[in-house]
Formats: sequence, C-alpha cells, structure tokens
Amino acid sequence: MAGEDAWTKLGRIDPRILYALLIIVLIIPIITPVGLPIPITDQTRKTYEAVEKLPPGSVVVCSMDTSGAAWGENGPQAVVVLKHLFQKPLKIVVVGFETDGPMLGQQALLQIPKGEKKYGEDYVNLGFIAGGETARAAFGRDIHKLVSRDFLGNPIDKLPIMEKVRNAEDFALFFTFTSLISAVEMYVRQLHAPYKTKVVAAIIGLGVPSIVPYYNAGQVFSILSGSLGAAEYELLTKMPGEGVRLSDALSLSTLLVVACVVVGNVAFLAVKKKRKEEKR
Amino acid sequence: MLTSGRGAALGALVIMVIVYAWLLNRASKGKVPRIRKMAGFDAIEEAVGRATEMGRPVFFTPGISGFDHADSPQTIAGLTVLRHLAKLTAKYKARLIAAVSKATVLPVAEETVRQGYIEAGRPEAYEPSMLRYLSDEQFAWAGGCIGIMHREGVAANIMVGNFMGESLLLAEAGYQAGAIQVAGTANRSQIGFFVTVADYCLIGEEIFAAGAYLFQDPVQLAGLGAQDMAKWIAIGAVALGIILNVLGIPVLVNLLKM
Amino acid sequence: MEVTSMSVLKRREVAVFMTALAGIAVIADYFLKVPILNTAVADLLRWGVILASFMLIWGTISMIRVHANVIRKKTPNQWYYSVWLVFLMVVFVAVSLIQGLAGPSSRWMYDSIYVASSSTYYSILGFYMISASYRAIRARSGEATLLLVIAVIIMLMNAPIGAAVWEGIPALGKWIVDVPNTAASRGYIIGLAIGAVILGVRTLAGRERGYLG
Amino acid sequence: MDFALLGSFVAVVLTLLIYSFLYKENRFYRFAEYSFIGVASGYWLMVAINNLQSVAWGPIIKGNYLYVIPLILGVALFARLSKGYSWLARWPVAVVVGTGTALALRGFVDAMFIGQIRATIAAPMNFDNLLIAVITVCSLFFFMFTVEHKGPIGIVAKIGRYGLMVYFGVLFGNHVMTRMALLTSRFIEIQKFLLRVLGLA
Repeated sequence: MAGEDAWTKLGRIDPRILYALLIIVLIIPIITPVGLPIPITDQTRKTYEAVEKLPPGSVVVCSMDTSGAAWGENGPQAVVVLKHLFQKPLKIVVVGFETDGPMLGQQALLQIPKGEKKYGEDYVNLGFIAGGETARAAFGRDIHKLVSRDFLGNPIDKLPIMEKVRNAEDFALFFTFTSLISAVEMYVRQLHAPYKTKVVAAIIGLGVPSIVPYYNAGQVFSILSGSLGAAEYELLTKMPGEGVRLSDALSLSTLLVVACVVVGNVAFLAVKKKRKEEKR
Repeated sequence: MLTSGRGAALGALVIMVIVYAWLLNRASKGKVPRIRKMAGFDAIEEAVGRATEMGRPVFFTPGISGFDHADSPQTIAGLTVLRHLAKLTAKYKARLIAAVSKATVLPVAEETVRQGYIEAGRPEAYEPSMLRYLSDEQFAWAGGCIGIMHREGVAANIMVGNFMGESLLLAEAGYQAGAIQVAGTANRSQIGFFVTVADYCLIGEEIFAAGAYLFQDPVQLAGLGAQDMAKWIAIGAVALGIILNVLGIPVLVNLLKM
Repeated sequence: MEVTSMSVLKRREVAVFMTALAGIAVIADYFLKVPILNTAVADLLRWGVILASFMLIWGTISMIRVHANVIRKKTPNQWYYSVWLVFLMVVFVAVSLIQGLAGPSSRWMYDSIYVASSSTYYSILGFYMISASYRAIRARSGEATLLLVIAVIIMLMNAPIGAAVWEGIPALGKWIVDVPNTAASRGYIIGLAIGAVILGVRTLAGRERGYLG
Repeated sequence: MDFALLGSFVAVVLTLLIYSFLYKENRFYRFAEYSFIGVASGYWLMVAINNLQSVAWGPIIKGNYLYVIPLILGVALFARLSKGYSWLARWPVAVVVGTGTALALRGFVDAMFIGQIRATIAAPMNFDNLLIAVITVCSLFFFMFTVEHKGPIGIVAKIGRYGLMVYFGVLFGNHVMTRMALLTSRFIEIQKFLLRVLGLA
C-alpha cells in the first residue's frame, strides 16, 4: 500500500514545482553556455550552398510571414539569412503577407550590417500585402501592377532595384520565414506550381513534419527547421548568434520534457499494475 | 488554348465535380452511401451515461475558432456534435455545460442545444445557463474552461473543433478532473496531445463526418462518398504507378505531367 | 419599379452568383490560355487584395466597437482594461501618422509592448508542456505508446545531446521523419486536398452560404 | 534618456507580468494582455491603410480608374453598420470568397493532389520509397468513411492509423522544440536587459 501511495503522489505533484525546475534548467545554460555540438542537416546545408552559388545580381525574396509570437524562432533565422544575403552581390526584396511580417522584417534589416548595400538599389522592404492566398498569387503574377509604394512610402517606380523585379520568374530564391504550415502550402500552390519558384521554408520547428512531403516531392526547395536550423546556418556562415545561444537551453529543456514523460508514465504504469494485482 | 502541364489537374477536377454531382443527385433520390463505424463518436454516449451514473456534469467546447475564418468548418463540426450531445444529455438527464470562445458562436450554440433538447422530446429541460460565453481571448477562455472542469468536477469532457496552443491545457485539466475525454480536431499540430491525453480521439478529417455519422445528413453523406471516390482514384493511381515504375514504364508519370 | 429592382439586388442569390462567377473565372484562368481572361483575372486578384485590406479595417473597427460598448456600459472588472486598450491603439495610430509606420516611435511601441508581450504570452505554453508531460500525457493504448516512443526519439534527435544518449538516434530520427512521417503526412495532405476541393465546389455552387452571414 | 533601454525595461516588465499568470490568474496579467492587443490593433489599422494606399490609390492616380470599383465594394463592407443596407456588405465578401476559394481549389488539385501522387510514383523504387507509397495508401484507407474497416481493409486502415501516429509523434517532438525555443528566447531577452543594466553588455 505504501508503495502505491508513493507512486500516486509522484503522479500528482504541484505543477509549480515543475515550472521552477524548468526555469532552473533554462537559466543555467544561458548564464554558462555548455556549447553542446550542433550537427548540420542536409537541408540547411542545401539552403546555404544555394545562396553561395547564386549568380551576382540574382533576386532573393524574403517573405516575412510570421508574427510577434513566433519571432523567437523565425527571428534568428531571418537575421542570419539576411546577414548572409547582404554579404553577397545579390538583390534582396523583403515583403510580408501576414500583418506582423514587414515590421519584424524592418527590425531585422535595421540590426544587421549592410556593407555596401544601398536601400532602393540593392534591397527594399515592400511592406505588408493583405489578402492571404490571393495576395501571394497576385504578387507572383505582376508586382508592379499590384504594389505602388514600399514600406517607407516611396513609390516603387523610382527604386532602381524594382526594374529587375517584376514577377515570380525573376525570383532566384524565395524564403518564407513563417510559423504557418498553410503559408508554405500557399507558396507551393501559387508560386511553385505555376512558376516553379524555388521556395525555402524557414518554418518554426513545429511545422517541419508537415512540410517534409513537399520537400520530398521537390515542391519546396529546402527547409530551415526552427531555431535549430538558424543555429546550423549560423555555424555554416561562421556568424554564431541567437540560434546558437538558444540551442543549449533548448537541449536541456527538451531533455527535461523527456524525463517528465518517462517518469510520469512509469508512475502511471506502476499504479495501473498495482491496481490489476489488487483486483486479483 | 489549354495551359500545358496542368491537363492532369484539370482532368482530376472535372472527374471530382462529375462524381460529386452524380452522388448528390442519387442522394436527392434517397440513395446515400453507408458510413463506417467511428469509435470516437460512439464514445460520446458512453461518456454521457457515465456522467449520469456519477451525477456529475458533461462539459463541451467547440474550440477557439468562430465562423469568419478558414477554420470555420471545424467550428461547425463541433456544433454538430453539440446537437447530438444535447440530445443525449436530455435523454439521460445529465447536466450539460457548454463553453464557447467566440461571441458570434454563442447564439448559434444556444439554438443548437435547444434544438437537441427538442429533438429528444424534452424542450422544457433546456436552460440558457447550459451555455457560457467566457471570452474571445485565447487564454481567458481556456482558463475559464479549466475553472469549470475543476469546480464542477465534470465526469465527461468532450472537445470537438479547432484547438490551438490551449489544447494541451484543456486536456490536462480534463484528465486531472478525472473525466472521460473525447477530443477531436483537424489541427494537425495538436492531434498528438489529444491522442496521448484523451480516452477517445477523432483524428483530422474524422470530425467533418459528424453530420453524416450522427444525423445521416444526405448532402454530407454524398460529399463523403465523393471524397472517398477521389481517394480510390488516388490509391489506384499510386498502385498502378508503382507497378509501372518497377517495370520501367513511365507512362502514368508522363500523363500526370501533362 | 425602383423598389422592386432594389429588392432583387438584396437577394442572397446575387451574392451567390458573384461568388460563382469570380470563382469560375479564376479556375478557368489556371487551365486556359486566353489573354482577355488571364488579364481580367489578374485584375480580379488585385481587387481581392484591396478588399482584403478593407476587411482588415473592418475587423479593427468591430473590435473597437466591442470595447466601446464595454466602456459605455462600464462593465465591472473590465471597462478600465478596454479604456487602456483603446488608449494604446489611439497613441499607436497617432505616432505612426506623424512619423510614419516605420518611424522610431511606432517601432519602439511595437517592439517593447507588442512583440515582447505577444511572444511571452505564447511562450507560457512551454511551462504547460512540462506539467502536462508529467501529469497527463500517458501511454494509455498501443497507439499512444507508439506516438510517445516516436516523440521521445525525435526530441532526443532535436536536442544535440541525443547522439550522446545513443549514437544511432540521429540516423533513426532522420529516417522516421523522411520515411513514415513523409508517407502519413502525404496521405493526410492528399485527403485534405480532396476535402478542400469538394468544399470549394460546394461553395462555388452556392450550397455553402455560411460566409454570407 | 535612453529609449532603447526604456524599451527593454518595458518589455521585461510586461514579460514578468504575463508570467505571473503561472502562479495564478491576476489583474497584472490581463493588463499586459490588453496592452499588446491595443498596440496590435493600432498596427493592423495602420498596415491596412498603408496597404490601401499602395494597392488601390497608387493605380488610381496613375490613371487606372477601374480600381474605383473595388474601392466602392470595399466601402460597401461598412454597410453592415446600417440596418437597411447591410445586404450590400455581402457583395465584397462574395468576391473575396469566390476568388480565394477558387485560387485554393485550383492549387489544391494541381500541387497537392496530382503533385503528391506524381511524387510518390516517380521516385526511384528503393525500399524507403516503396514503404512511403505503401504507408501513403494505408493512411488514405484510414480516412475512407464509406468503407467499413473490416477484413483486409481493416488491416490496411490499421497500418494507416499507426502510420499517422508516427506522424503525430514527430509533430509532438517538434512541438516541444518550438515551445522550448520560444520560451528560451524570452529568457535571453531578460538576460540581455539585466546585462545592460549592470553595464556588462
């Protein structure tokens, strides 16, 4: 009987104790980074190499389809990818089809080193375009007929970069930084299916399993998987940043979840077994 | 005139439209497809029965979405389940508490429950207090639901609709309250939590079969029939394609590239 | 005469007809190369974008109306929150009208209030994840057991420490994601697509009218 | 005054107010919640107006007067506010729903139905790809509703169901990763602020 009590008690712990445990597990690696190794996945490498191999002057679109809530994962991705793009002789177009996107994109643009690049000539922020799937389709079709001003209010006809960017056929690579599986699926439908655009899905980790079939089918060019993808990209570009900083705490807290699942279930099964025995 | 590379899609679309129209026509003559057994829906009755035995209430929520969103079909599926549930609570004389998260859903849910009580032949037993509108805000609503589950000590917790980040919170609260739980959602990212916490689970598209399964709605049955036909086509295409692939005949792949 | 023609326009069927017309044009545009049609649909899509911005404005206005109501009725324990909400909204609109939406003040408010609180708000779920994993997530059936075993392998793969637990973890995890996960997820997608097509056909045929209110 | 520092201060205070919810539901938490909804709705209103200037007003001043039509339709949305003319608001909704539904539909058939089937059968036939094809078919059987899951179909559907459990298991594992990453990034924000205040950054 005493044994059963202990197991039952173990299963009924005050959640606040668990919260405290989690806080400790998160704080330790933030204060003293452990520097656990981060293996680099094929998909991240593929993305990196694709950017490396782009011919000079290619147009790369970075669509910010994320929200403040998901910025913890999409932010590190966007920052490291933009940093990398700005080091290359490329033209960069930032846009957003979810309301929060362009503002977050603007924040990311402000915090990265821009080198020689000039606004309006080498990069531009086209701002938010409402309409979800419709907006994405219209954007791929003809940007100039759709949008007349950028995020800062400049007429886009006066921006030299926009002479090279007219429709989806001009996109060498299309990044979507997003928390939404549906956003990636919209690009598969509206950009890849009609124009064969190379879409890179920089999605929060949660979305990855649902995107893999599109990658497998070649409908998505590659995937950056959440903050881990950001960390890998940071290592490839030798610019460790937020992603790498996150990864230690991420490792330990994930292990804590595993431990909780295991202990919780052992207690559950023990109680179940005891009950069965008592019934006999 | 036809855009190249899209012929196969056009063909598939035309076939699906024709099949659907044909099944709708048959349904209007009373010929509907039969639907398979679904344990998740059947478990609702068991849950209500248990609640009656224990003399404790049944809790229901149709999820976080309203009607103005791409997820509205899930809300509608949830409300269909609610109508069935109301019929059962009326029949077994169990106490029903349904909490909605969107103000726009409240009047529809009220009408739904009233309808269920009328269908069960006990309109007098319906009370507006069975329905509670908690808040449009995600966690305020979820917190309200959790409060009800704990305070009222619900014996059954039935959740069908669109659930987001709060799915795990609600399921955990139901588990802690010792309720028998039936949960269903088409939000892929949350189904795993329902499978591991709830006793019965409706997975993905299963929830959209609510009207067809619980009320034998002919239009919905025809829709399900048409979807199944399309699935048979997909299965046939994959099977044939694999055989041809092994034999080294790329005819079907080329056909689909048309 | 005047009155009757107006009442015809009021009918739901007019809106249903507009839905069908727009829908059929957009579908035809994808499959047919007809320059007039393709240009017209390109314009129609841009109209859709314009209407979507109006819907966003409508959404905000409905929200203000809800809170204005709360304030007017002085709903207990609630109205002062609504006052605060409307106040912040007005301030944000004012500073962005003066300095532009990309100006420093609106960015400041956006970053320190909106991004900070919304990301914190959702990050709370991390805590709940811990308590639920311990207290509620159970291998209650064969299926749930399989799900949990897979979940544990994937978590160990995601945590760089996984390889230290067992060196086969990364390879096994990758195989699970690339093969069975891809397959089941693909079945799910095909099913989803079929469901969406049937629902779409029903909507365009005017048998699904919920959106018209 | 250092506005950047003040900004991080506000952010950290709001963060802590929201975390106070973990202890129990309270007023401070609601205050923080309403703060972000307030700023968000102001922002939404502004982006919508900016977007209109870009996509509607721009073409009109360039002489494309056809764009007056959607502008009028858009204004008709507000007819909901009047009792007599609320029917007018259905028209813009009809156009949006018609276009959006059809766009999705055509893409669903092409990219998701045909596209995914093609990818399954065009892959080189090794063990993994064969297994993918088998599980894909089995999971489609699981989602069949007008066929009783008995006999051989029952077995096939059961395999499909287990395949789906693997998918949900992977989702579960990745879900944990995302949740923990979002949580950790808040902690890093707090740490950055503290380092700044202590003059260590």
